[in-house]
Amino acid sequence: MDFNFTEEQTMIRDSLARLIKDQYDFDTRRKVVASKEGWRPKMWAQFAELGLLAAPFSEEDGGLGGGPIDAMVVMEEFGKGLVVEPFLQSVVVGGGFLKRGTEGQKAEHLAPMIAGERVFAFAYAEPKGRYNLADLETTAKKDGAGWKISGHKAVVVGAPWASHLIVTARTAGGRRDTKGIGVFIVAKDAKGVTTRDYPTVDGRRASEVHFDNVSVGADAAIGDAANGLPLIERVTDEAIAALCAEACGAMKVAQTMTVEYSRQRKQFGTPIGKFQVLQHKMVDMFMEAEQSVSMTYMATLKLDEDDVTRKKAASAAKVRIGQAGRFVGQNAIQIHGGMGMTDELAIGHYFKRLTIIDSEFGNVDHHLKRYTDLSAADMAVAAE
Amino acid sequence: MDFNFTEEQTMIRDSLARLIKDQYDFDTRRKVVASKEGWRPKMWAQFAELGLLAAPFSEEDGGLGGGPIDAMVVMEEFGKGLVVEPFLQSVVVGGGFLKRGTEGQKAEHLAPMIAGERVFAFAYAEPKGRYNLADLETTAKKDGAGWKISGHKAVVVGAPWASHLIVTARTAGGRRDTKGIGVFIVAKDAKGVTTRDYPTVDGRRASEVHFDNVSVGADAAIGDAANGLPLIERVTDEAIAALCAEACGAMKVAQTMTVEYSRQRKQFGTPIGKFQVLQHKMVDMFMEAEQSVSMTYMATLKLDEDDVTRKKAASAAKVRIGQAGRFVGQNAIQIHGGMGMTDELAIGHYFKRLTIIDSEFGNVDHHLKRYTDLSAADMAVAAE
Amino acid sequence: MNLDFTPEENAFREEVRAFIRDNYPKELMNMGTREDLSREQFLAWHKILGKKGWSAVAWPKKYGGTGWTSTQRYIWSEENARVDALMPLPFGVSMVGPVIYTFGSEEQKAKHLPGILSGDVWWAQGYSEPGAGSDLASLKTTAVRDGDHYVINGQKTWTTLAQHADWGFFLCRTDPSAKSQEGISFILVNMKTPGIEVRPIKLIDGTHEVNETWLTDVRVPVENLVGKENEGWTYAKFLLAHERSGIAGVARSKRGIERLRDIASSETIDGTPLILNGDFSRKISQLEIDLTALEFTELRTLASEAAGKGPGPESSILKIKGTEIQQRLTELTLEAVGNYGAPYARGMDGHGVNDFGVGPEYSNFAADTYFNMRKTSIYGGSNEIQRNIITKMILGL
Amino acid sequence: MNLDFTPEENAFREEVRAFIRDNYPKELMNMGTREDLSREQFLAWHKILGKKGWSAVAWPKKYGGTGWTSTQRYIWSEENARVDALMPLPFGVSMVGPVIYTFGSEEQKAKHLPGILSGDVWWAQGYSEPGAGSDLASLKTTAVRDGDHYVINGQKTWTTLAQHADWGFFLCRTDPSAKSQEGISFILVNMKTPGIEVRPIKLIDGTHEVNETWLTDVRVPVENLVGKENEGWTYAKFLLAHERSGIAGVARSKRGIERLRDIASSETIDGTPLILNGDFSRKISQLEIDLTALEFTELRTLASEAAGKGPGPESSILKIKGTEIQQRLTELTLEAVGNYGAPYARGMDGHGVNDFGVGPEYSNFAADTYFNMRKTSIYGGSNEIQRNIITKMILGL
Repeated sequence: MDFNFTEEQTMIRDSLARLIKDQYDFDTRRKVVASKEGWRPKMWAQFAELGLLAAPFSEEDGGLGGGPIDAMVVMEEFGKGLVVEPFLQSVVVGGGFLKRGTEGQKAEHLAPMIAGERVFAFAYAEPKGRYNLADLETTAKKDGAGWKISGHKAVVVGAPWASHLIVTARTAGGRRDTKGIGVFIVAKDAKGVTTRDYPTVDGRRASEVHFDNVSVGADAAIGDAANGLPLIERVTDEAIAALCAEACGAMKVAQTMTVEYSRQRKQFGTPIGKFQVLQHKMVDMFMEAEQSVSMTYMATLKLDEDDVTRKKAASAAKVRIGQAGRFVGQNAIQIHGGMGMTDELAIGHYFKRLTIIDSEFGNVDHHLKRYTDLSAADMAVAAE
Repeated sequence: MDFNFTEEQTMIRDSLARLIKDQYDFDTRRKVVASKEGWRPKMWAQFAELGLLAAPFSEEDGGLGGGPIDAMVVMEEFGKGLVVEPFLQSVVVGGGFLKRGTEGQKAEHLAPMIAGERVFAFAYAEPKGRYNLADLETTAKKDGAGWKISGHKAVVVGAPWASHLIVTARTAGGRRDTKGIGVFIVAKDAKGVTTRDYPTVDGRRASEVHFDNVSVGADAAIGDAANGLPLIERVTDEAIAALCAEACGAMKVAQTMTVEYSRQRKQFGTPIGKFQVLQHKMVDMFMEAEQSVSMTYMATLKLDEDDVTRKKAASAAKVRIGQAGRFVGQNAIQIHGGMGMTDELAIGHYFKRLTIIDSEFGNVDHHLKRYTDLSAADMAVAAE
Repeated sequence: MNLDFTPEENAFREEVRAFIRDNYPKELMNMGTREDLSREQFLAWHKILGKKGWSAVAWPKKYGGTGWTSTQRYIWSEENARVDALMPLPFGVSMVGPVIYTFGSEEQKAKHLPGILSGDVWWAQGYSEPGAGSDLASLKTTAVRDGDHYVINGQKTWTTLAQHADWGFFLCRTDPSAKSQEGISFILVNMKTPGIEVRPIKLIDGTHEVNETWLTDVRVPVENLVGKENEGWTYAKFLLAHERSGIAGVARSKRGIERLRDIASSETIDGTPLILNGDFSRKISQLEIDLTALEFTELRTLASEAAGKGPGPESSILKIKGTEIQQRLTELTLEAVGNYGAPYARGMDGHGVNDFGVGPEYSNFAADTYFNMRKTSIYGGSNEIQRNIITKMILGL
Repeated sequence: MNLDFTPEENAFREEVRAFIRDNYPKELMNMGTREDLSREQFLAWHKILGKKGWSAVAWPKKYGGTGWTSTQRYIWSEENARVDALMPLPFGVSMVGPVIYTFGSEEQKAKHLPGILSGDVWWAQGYSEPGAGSDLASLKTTAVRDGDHYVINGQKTWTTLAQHADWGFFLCRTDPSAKSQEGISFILVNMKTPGIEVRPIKLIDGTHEVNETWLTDVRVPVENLVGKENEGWTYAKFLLAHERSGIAGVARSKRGIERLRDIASSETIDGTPLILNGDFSRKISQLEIDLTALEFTELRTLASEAAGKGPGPESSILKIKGTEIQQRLTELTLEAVGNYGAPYARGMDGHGVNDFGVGPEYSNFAADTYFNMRKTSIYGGSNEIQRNIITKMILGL
């Protein structure tokens, strides 16, 4: 057992932290978020230059030979800086699918993604599907060698910035069947793709994406178009681990910011950090953040174990971090008092990001149920 | 709307409080609980003399013309004094069934119960039935004009002190059917009744009761032997309201005892009641107790409304009070520190009683589900 | 003890229900938790009630109030909650009004009460200052006597909706040598007076609900002093206790639970309505049970108030539990809408409901409302302060 | 970063698993949370381990410990938890032992360490005093030098299982003029010395687990002083940090969850196993998830300790979360057994398991264990004290 980072990972972390400190201070972020674009393509280019986008990929795939731990390191720093650029969407999810694609797909998509030239977003959720990855009304119908895709994908985070979308669609079977699901690469400028772009409450951009008989070639399908759910679940669990790392970064900052604020802010002539009730709340915030880090390590380190172990680990982490994020966020605001409610302080933005993280890729209830169902299946197997 | 007690109710409360203060102090209770009998029949006679056992019955039934509010008043004082005598079992439950019986049953059973000469216990739970009142393996088979009862009733509280049992049994249908359930009066000395008596962790006595082809007459059946569940539910809801009142009494004492202790007990040279964290915990205990009182009033005042309203009210109260009792009990011990763990202080005994109250007549989970199911049924009706 | 309404009370309910049905502006139904409305929208119902004589339900009749019993007021708030009515704002009717008719001069009563009742005059609250928050006694704004005027200098914050205000009531230090809670006065200020600047504070939900108010050499006639100089703290405490007593928000939360049930009936999870999902429906049940406990605690408090006791420290319980429930309600609502909690309605063009066409209409402000409601455990004396009050006043520690 | 065990570690696991399987007393399996066992039962496994050289897993090799790495110790506790083994009591091995080999004289090491290792000598802890609790520095027991002896007078409380003790370690005030935490000494006392009286304290679960210990003119040779006179506070703090580090109890709680799952598989609700009930199974899941978080927090702590840092304030987290989980586990177990939580096993004749024939065997001590485990958030420095420690040492407030 080993909980140390490699030298490369430490280097990535330190140089990214420096970059964010220099070029991603809170005021700059506010301006970017309020801008027409909502992100900085130049920042993305810098991330690429720094090797971040290559970090979690093997050398054969054009990466730096890292893996999920490297993604974790990046995402934690993103969380600390409230970075909005789509590392999760393009690198973790997009890259996660592409690295399991054909050599042709890697050459066409993965290499430019790593170079920062192509940006991916993940169009999986649907208006009525909630958090069930298999609850799909979007269809992909065989059309000669290729496919025709139709449907409506909801809240596709990062889509306004993306050149390409990874789209899940039903190729066979009924709605919510676990079989008959495919994964497709679709260029956003393909004929029949329309998007309605909008900001999200946590400072990012997303789109409603409509596919109207969008034609793609045979090479657009990643993996088994008749049984893509296992791959989708795997990549989604990787995304969950990365998202948990982002939450850890955000929680750590929210917690230390709150302690700092409590040191300076006086009430009744005393710094509020001297009030025992607030002290113990901040201790609880600290413990929640620490346990979230533990869970993120756990889930990340178990990504390559068998399916059930991986799924349980990811769900356990998402549950714990959803709860911790809510606790840390709400109490950070409470201890900041009225100031915590203002747009001008950073703390409210950490709170908002932590709130939305819980709903991404399934909330606490969803993952508590998933964990429980998997445990029951486990027990049934053990009992046989 | 009126939240005042009548003069009679105030008188009952005051004289009962005085009696408990004089003859039911904590040391006396400990001795009684540790004695061979485990209760004081003489105390019971005094309760009868005081009119407590008659209080909740109409004058036609030989009572004092009161109702559930009077039972509530008595039970709250019982809770304050940790009184073990079976008012709930004999008066609220026994009397609750009997007053809905025939005139003959009232004459034979209710009058001597009110006089304190007959004592009833409620044999309803079964080893595998958990909190489902209809989950019965005990059977009552037609035998001429009468019945033959067989089965095993679990944790029949007060049975060692009872002369008679109220027994629920299946007269038709399968296990857990809601129809086909009867309610029977069985003398404890009837042939075929065997009991295994034991103490409970909260200082009372209970029995495992086995019925082996016990013969009873036709007049043993209360109400409709083919469809007794509605009556059982009604009386059980009355018992729940009374039990909630007992819990309120226990919580109030536990809460004020804890405040008192925190005033006297010093740590680091300061009374621990000066530590803000403990202050706020005690505030929360106070609020829990207050809300429990509110819920007890609510449930008691709604006992005579329609079935769904009554059931929802009883379940809501039981949920809230189960949670409050746990919170108050656990924190009372925590704030008392090591002393709270000792048998010699009263506080631990309040904690134990509050713990067991949650499991009587269905715990928090059971009643939260019951409430939810009833709400769903309500909504379905409203939607029609 | 009983829960029965008298025939008169039942008739009263019919009367107010009919009045609301016939008079409440249709276009303002179910907007009760929105904070970014126009002045006209905010005042519409208030003005209608003012004409009817129902705008000040807790005031004595002699000052233009309804003189209703606590049961009537309970019925009134229940009936308004049925349409999620935009009730009269608290600053005039619930806050400064009772201070004026209790402690003010006859001239002040004659001048100010009619505008409060009619809804023609919008009031702002000038209590909090930067760096003070729940600790009102530390305030720094000064009012210095200069002939027939006070000259006020200082800065107030969290002046809710002061962008619309005609008048404000301000706590100012008139005796700088006095101890923290003494030497404070309660002064009425025309917001159009030169030297007042109201600057918006943007909140995390994107609304402009509160402001900073800067006062620079603001000259106010001495007759605008309420009660006695240097005794403003007494009036301030009186006001705060009144403010807390309405804060439980039971009727509104009941309506909120109904709305949540509607949402959970529309949303699906694995093809079945969310409301039929055990986890979620039990969370609603728990919330409703907690609300019932609060409701009956409030009813008991009202009964003891009706029996002659004024709003006491028990109102702190209502504040704590009421706000916890309101917060939990918005939290569950956000949870119910799933992925569509993320789109930021206020960040898009236009501010009407769902004019941006993303997700079901009920999802549009779910996140913003959740964010906004975090304020409730902070303002009006934070919930920590309320617990301190109970510690002292009830537990006696 | 990785979670892999080395081949050596896997071999180690096989070795200890086999040793436990072959040597752990069968009649003591699954008794790990019972508190009313005989001296022989308590010591049985300790003595077997003593012979094997495995009784002191955290001690350095040179003092007779195993010298195992933190990973080996982790494996060791996991394997013991599989049979819910009655581990060596902490008073000798985890508490006084490390103090003696770190601060004691060569004579003290030679005299006391062997008996601690072998399990032949039972130690008692004399820290707490009536009215002191978590505030150890306020202690009043005095040790007055009289020639070659200290004469000890005072009263200790919560001396766990002192009814069996051969030796005790006591904190005594040797300089009455010193400030609260100074002037305290750490003294070893033979419990057979005249003037010592051990009186049982009955706990709410009916057990006799703790005692009051009265010391009246107890004469103890000066060579029983550990380290320097008046510096006992240093050793006491050292001991407390060591005590906390084992307190997470992860392996034991894992076993407890397994046992809870077994119980919930036997119990039925409306005819189906309780374990298939959504509400209950999700509570188990939540507990298991919280335990996983604790486990990985402990692993991270162990890793940083292995990297050279001693047990620091992080151990307070393990104490708080570990005890919360243990308490929640017993709470859920009591909930699982339903009506059969009420019968009071210890109140009946005889103390064997289920010799009173009421309810399933697993229900017999469910309530008592729940009651008993409330102590865990009180002892070893209450969880409030632990939060104070984190406030100071980590948050720096």
